[in-house]
Amino acid sequence: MVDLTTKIGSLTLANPIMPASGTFSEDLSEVLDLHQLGAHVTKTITAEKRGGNPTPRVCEVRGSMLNSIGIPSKGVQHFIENTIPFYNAYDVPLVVSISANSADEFARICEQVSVPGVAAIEVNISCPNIEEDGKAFAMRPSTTTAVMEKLRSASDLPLWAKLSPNTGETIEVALAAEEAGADALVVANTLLSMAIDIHTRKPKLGNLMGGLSGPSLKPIALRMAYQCAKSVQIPVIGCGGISTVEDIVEYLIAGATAVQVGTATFINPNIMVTLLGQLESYLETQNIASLSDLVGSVRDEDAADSVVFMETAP
Amino acid sequence: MVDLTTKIGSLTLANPIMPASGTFSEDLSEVLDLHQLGAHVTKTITAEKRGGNPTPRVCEVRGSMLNSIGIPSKGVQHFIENTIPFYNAYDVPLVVSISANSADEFARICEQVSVPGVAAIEVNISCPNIEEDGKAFAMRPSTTTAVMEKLRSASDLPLWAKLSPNTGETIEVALAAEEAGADALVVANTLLSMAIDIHTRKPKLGNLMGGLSGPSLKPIALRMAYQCAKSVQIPVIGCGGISTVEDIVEYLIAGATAVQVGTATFINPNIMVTLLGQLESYLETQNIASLSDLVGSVRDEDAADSVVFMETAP
Amino acid sequence: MSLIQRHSAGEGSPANGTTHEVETTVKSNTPVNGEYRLLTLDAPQSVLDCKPGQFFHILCPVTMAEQPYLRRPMSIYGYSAEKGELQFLYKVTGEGTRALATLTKGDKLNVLGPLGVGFTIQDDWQNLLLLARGVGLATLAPLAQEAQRLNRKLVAICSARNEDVLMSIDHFKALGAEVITVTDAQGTSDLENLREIIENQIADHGVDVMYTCGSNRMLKLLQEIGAKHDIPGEIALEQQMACGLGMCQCCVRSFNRNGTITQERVCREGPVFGIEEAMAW
Amino acid sequence: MSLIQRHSAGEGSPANGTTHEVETTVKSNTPVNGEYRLLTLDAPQSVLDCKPGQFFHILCPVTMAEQPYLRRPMSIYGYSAEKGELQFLYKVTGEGTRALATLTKGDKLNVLGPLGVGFTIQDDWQNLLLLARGVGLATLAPLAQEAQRLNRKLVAICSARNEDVLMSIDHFKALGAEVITVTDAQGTSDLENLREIIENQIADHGVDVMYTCGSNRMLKLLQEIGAKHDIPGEIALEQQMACGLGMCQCCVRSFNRNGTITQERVCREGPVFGIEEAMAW
Ligand SMILES: Cc1cc2nc3c(=O)[nH]c(=O)nc-3n(C[C@H](O)[C@H](O)[C@H](O)COP(=O)(O)OP(=O)(O)OC[C@H]3O[C@@H](n4cnc5c(N)ncnc54)[C@H](O)[C@@H]3O)c2cc1C
Ligand SMILES: Cc1cc2nc3c(=O)[nH]c(=O)nc-3n(C[C@H](O)[C@H](O)[C@H](O)COP(=O)(O)OP(=O)(O)OC[C@H]3O[C@@H](n4cnc5c(N)ncnc54)[C@H](O)[C@@H]3O)c2cc1C
Ligand SMILES: Cc1cc2nc3c(=O)[nH]c(=O)nc-3n(C[C@H](O)[C@H](O)[C@H](O)COP(=O)(O)O)c2cc1C
Ligand SMILES: Cc1cc2nc3c(=O)[nH]c(=O)nc-3n(C[C@H](O)[C@H](O)[C@H](O)COP(=O)(O)O)c2cc1C
Ligand code: FES
Ligand code: FES
Repeated sequence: MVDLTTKIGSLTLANPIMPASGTFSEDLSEVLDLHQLGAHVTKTITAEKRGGNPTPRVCEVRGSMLNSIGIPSKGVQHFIENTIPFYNAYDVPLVVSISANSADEFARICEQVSVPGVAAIEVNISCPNIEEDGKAFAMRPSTTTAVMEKLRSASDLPLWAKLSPNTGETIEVALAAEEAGADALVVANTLLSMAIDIHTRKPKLGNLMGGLSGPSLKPIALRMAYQCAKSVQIPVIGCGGISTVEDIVEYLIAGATAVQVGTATFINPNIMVTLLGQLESYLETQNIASLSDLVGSVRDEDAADSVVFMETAP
Repeated sequence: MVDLTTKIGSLTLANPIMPASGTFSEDLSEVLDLHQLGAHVTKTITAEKRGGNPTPRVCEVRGSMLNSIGIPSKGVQHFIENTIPFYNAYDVPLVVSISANSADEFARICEQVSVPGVAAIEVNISCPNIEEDGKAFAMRPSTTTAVMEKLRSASDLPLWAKLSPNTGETIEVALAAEEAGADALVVANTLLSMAIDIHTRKPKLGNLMGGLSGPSLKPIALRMAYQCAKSVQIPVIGCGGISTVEDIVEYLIAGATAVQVGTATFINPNIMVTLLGQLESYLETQNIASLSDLVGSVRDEDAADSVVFMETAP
Repeated sequence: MSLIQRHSAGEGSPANGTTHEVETTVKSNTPVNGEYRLLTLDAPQSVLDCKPGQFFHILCPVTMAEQPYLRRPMSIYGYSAEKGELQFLYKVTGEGTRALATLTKGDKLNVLGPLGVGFTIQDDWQNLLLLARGVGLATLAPLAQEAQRLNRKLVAICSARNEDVLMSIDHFKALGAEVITVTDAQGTSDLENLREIIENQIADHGVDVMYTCGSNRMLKLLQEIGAKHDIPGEIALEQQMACGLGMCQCCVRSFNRNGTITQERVCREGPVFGIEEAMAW
Repeated sequence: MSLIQRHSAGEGSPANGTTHEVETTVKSNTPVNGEYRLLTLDAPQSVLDCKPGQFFHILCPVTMAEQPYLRRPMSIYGYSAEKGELQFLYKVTGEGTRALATLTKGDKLNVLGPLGVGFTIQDDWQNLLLLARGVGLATLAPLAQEAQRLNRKLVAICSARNEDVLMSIDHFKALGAEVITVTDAQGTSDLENLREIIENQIADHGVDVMYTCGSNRMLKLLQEIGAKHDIPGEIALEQQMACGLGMCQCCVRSFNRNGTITQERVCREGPVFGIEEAMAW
């Protein structure tokens, strides 16, 4: 028997596979047994009720997808009364994803969801900071520091900061989040993209642009997860384009201690459970007794110098 | 007959399809007639001789590829004596791509290649600025301004600035390049990525990381081309993931006045000529008399507000 | 009205198993006319407890020429637990359906379902009427089967461009439905003629409920007639889908619930909605 | 030595047409043993002017299970302008070759070639010797055909794990080559035994040139023997490829040219190089 448990700071997960925020809900219990997941991660909520973006909210691009769902939200009260109790029927850590357009609002909802039954709070800082220039908090180390410090003082629960691949300062933002008290990093959110319907000449998304997710994102998010794992001491949770067990193993070798599966669940709703079985077999056949033996085992000695040139794609 | 010509500043191209730097060379003349291309764009050269990165220099990721070729270069002298004369046998504008690790060096090679037979200079500012923190010039508006100003005073030829998708400041960098005198923008270069061989646990590229190109890059580069076309007055040349005529039409609708085809040529060496034929038929069947009628025809009125939230993928 | 039927999600239980991702085998995949094809699958019992109006989310094959990524939603055209059979009637429009069209007998196909909330047939609804055009037939066809099973009278008004693309007439007739066909070619498919036909049905033998699918024109017509005669109705709607399960919230549409505009997920609260709450788009 | 044969690129002329991207049709694709398959294609004349040691860059099919993206380089195993035929002998290793293995008679396959610089057979080389192991056989096999055409004597030393995976023995014999087999199972494939066999060949009837492929061990052995007896040699090398045409510079390897280390493109200056300049890796 291999040991699949993994530690994210003070939290121990039975296994490293969990859903990505916004690609999972109570509804999935119709297809699979939610007990089997390492954690439950809910769709980002905001304090107030919100409608989300205009439709169409998704479109397909070659082998991947774009979405501009936005953050439709029934509000924090509805969430506390309905969603938390649903998940508390499972003996699986519940991770609540939150967001807001200003640091104070962010801190407020963070405090509001710091209730029994919640194991950790994922802070989706990839949303626009409307008090500044509208760029997402996670775009710059300075705004990351500002919001993370407020969040830190708003809750004693573990805080997972979810980074954005839209920044050119991945390492600086990761360090800022760590410094300001994040307990883990989730790497990464979707990447700003666009598609146009050549027949109507309209953007394929009602919101003009949206986030790329799925296999196309993987080499980018993997690079970020590696950069973060090399740079910070806190755990990194890999997220982006995972759809095979090889993808998961790649993230673990790169230094992630757990992974989130998003878009792949839309293609194969059972995939998280399938991947868990495959991961267990993989470790067995490779004679790896414990998941932690795999984590961060990348053999990058030869290439160590190159890390300096991290922003140097030709 | 449809009019396929397109103007990039003072330069008129017979058609909008040209190769992307580094994915094209004299060797392609064995497979296709180089007369048919809108322009010839050469692999980036540096002033001195350089060896390039360790192998393996390429690997495959789902439906796309990573490369870390680096910029092996036989030096500017060899280039002027051998490469320029080869292309001058064709009546097609020759675009020479150059790079350097400091602004002064950059200006020097720019001057050196400003010779008869060269129609424009593409400046690959996605390379590390070793005098600063090693981040590429194109990562920040300030470094872009600095290098572009020096380049501008070094040559009277049209200067095409090639942007990087690794930055979180696409629009600011585009504006900086325009302001400093760029005659066109090429959008974009490859995106920093990584892949790990799970069997050896080594990075798949000898250089640890490399640039993503091919279909996965398209929605990202298209978004950038759109952002740039909306923000600057100079022409934008779309580049990234083009492999079908629909891709080209999408870039044109988004506002690009020409396109570069890179990785797709590795998959189908004839593709640029094939695409040219298909583009002509497309325009004919759509009753579009001139390419320029398509350029920038995106119907984004409904979504105009969203442009504000450009960095806001959820 | 449709909301009352909503599945309630599992409560700390193992997968509650109303929906399954299963591998099926193609029995046949034949052209119906120039645009439509009928796909018949050998499917496991687990997914054959269907209701008219529900749909499946189909993982179209990947071929050299077509590489669809997301699943494609398709209404259930036919289902039979006895025969272990599931049928889809689809129009070849883009990458996914072109890929579907390449399937031949023996090929495997991964489907997820049954999904969503189907049509209601209340106990006291004896005279059913449906109004279908184009691919809407696929969605409405199972109502004929269900009407026969429940011993209700069904009038199916089938509209099409011309006789050649009129489909499923025999299917409806075999299931005991009365079929009225109208076509653009004959000039019988216009709104006013449709209104007259329906009014006549109401006058002749009464209509307890009206079903339709898809188009704005038909929605408005049935909303008007329904309001006038106080006849309930249901409409099956479409929207782009990613998950098909209710998780991603991409498939929302606006509905007018007693003056309040709400957004509901077509895949989950629908695809069938009350005709009075549906909004033209 | 191989550099002299380099194609010179076109000079302002239309495509000079030494290389073509063509659609071929699969004639057969049969297992040779547990690991290798032989693919026979119906190919147009334009690509059949091949030389032993050249290769094609193959666009492997995309299937539901395998989605290779880049082309895959494969040595020419057989070519015949008369029969309009092209053959590849390949080992099923990863995504691309697994996809290749699914091809059946009548399927289409896009190939690009012939590419690269092949083996040299100088006019005064009468006694040829080749040393092949595993997939190296695929690369070296056409030398037998060419040797027969040019009326040269060829000794082929074929090495393998065991008798079961020894391939192409009959192929070599049918083309008049003398075949010496060695296997790990019999304990005959070790370096010292190979050295002895080659030394005996040199002593018995002289060897004018030695050809090999792939492995470091064999490279060093032939470098040593070649230096000792002043016998030239050539080796076909492999490297990851993207374009296969010389454009991308990803396929470089280091060579020792009279003490200077240079980098050459395997796809363009190779894949065949002089054995004295090749460097172990
Ligand atoms: C609940 C429901 C039931 C349906 N039932 C049927 C049916 O029985 N028969 C039938 O032929 N069609 C049906 N459709 C429409 C069918 O889903 C689309 O025709 C199909 O997805 C087109 O895919 P494509 O790849 O061929 O087309 P493309 O245009 O290439 O598709 C591109 C993307 O848009 C989506 N899309 C395109 N058209 C529609 C649409 N009308 N509704 C939702 N998404 C769309 C696709 O799913 C895909 O993600 C139904 C749609 C829904 C929502
Ligand atoms: C000039 C040349 C001639 C060759 N001739 C033959 C032959 O006749 N028969 C045969 O079986 N094999 C031959 N090979 C090796 C063959 O190209 C690889 O086995 C094949 O590319 C593996 O692809 P895959 O997708 O199955 O494996 P994967 O391991 O999944 O391939 C992943 C990537 O690595 C590349 N790659 C993997 N192995 C090699 C290799 N050895 N050399 C270069 N690239 C590689 C692939 O092309 C692909 O891009 C030759 C290689 C070269 C360079
Ligand atoms: C439809 C959709 C909705 C999403 N909503 C959220 C969200 O509300 N909050 C969030 O942090 N990330 C959201 N994401 C991003 C995912 O959590 C994940 O970071 C991203 O999709 C990359 O992973 P993947 O490639 O496995 O999907 C969403 C992604 C998708 C596709
Ligand atoms: C093998 C390879 C080498 C490249 N070399 C260069 C280069 O030297 N200079 C440059 O500006 N871009 C270089 N690029 C980037 C391409 O010019 C292009 O911007 C990128 O590949 C995106 O386009 P594509 O998706 O069509 O390939 C290279 C790309 C590849 C794949
Ligand atoms: S398609 Fe995902 S919620 Fe409806
Ligand atoms: S594979 Fe591109 S240069 Fe050799």
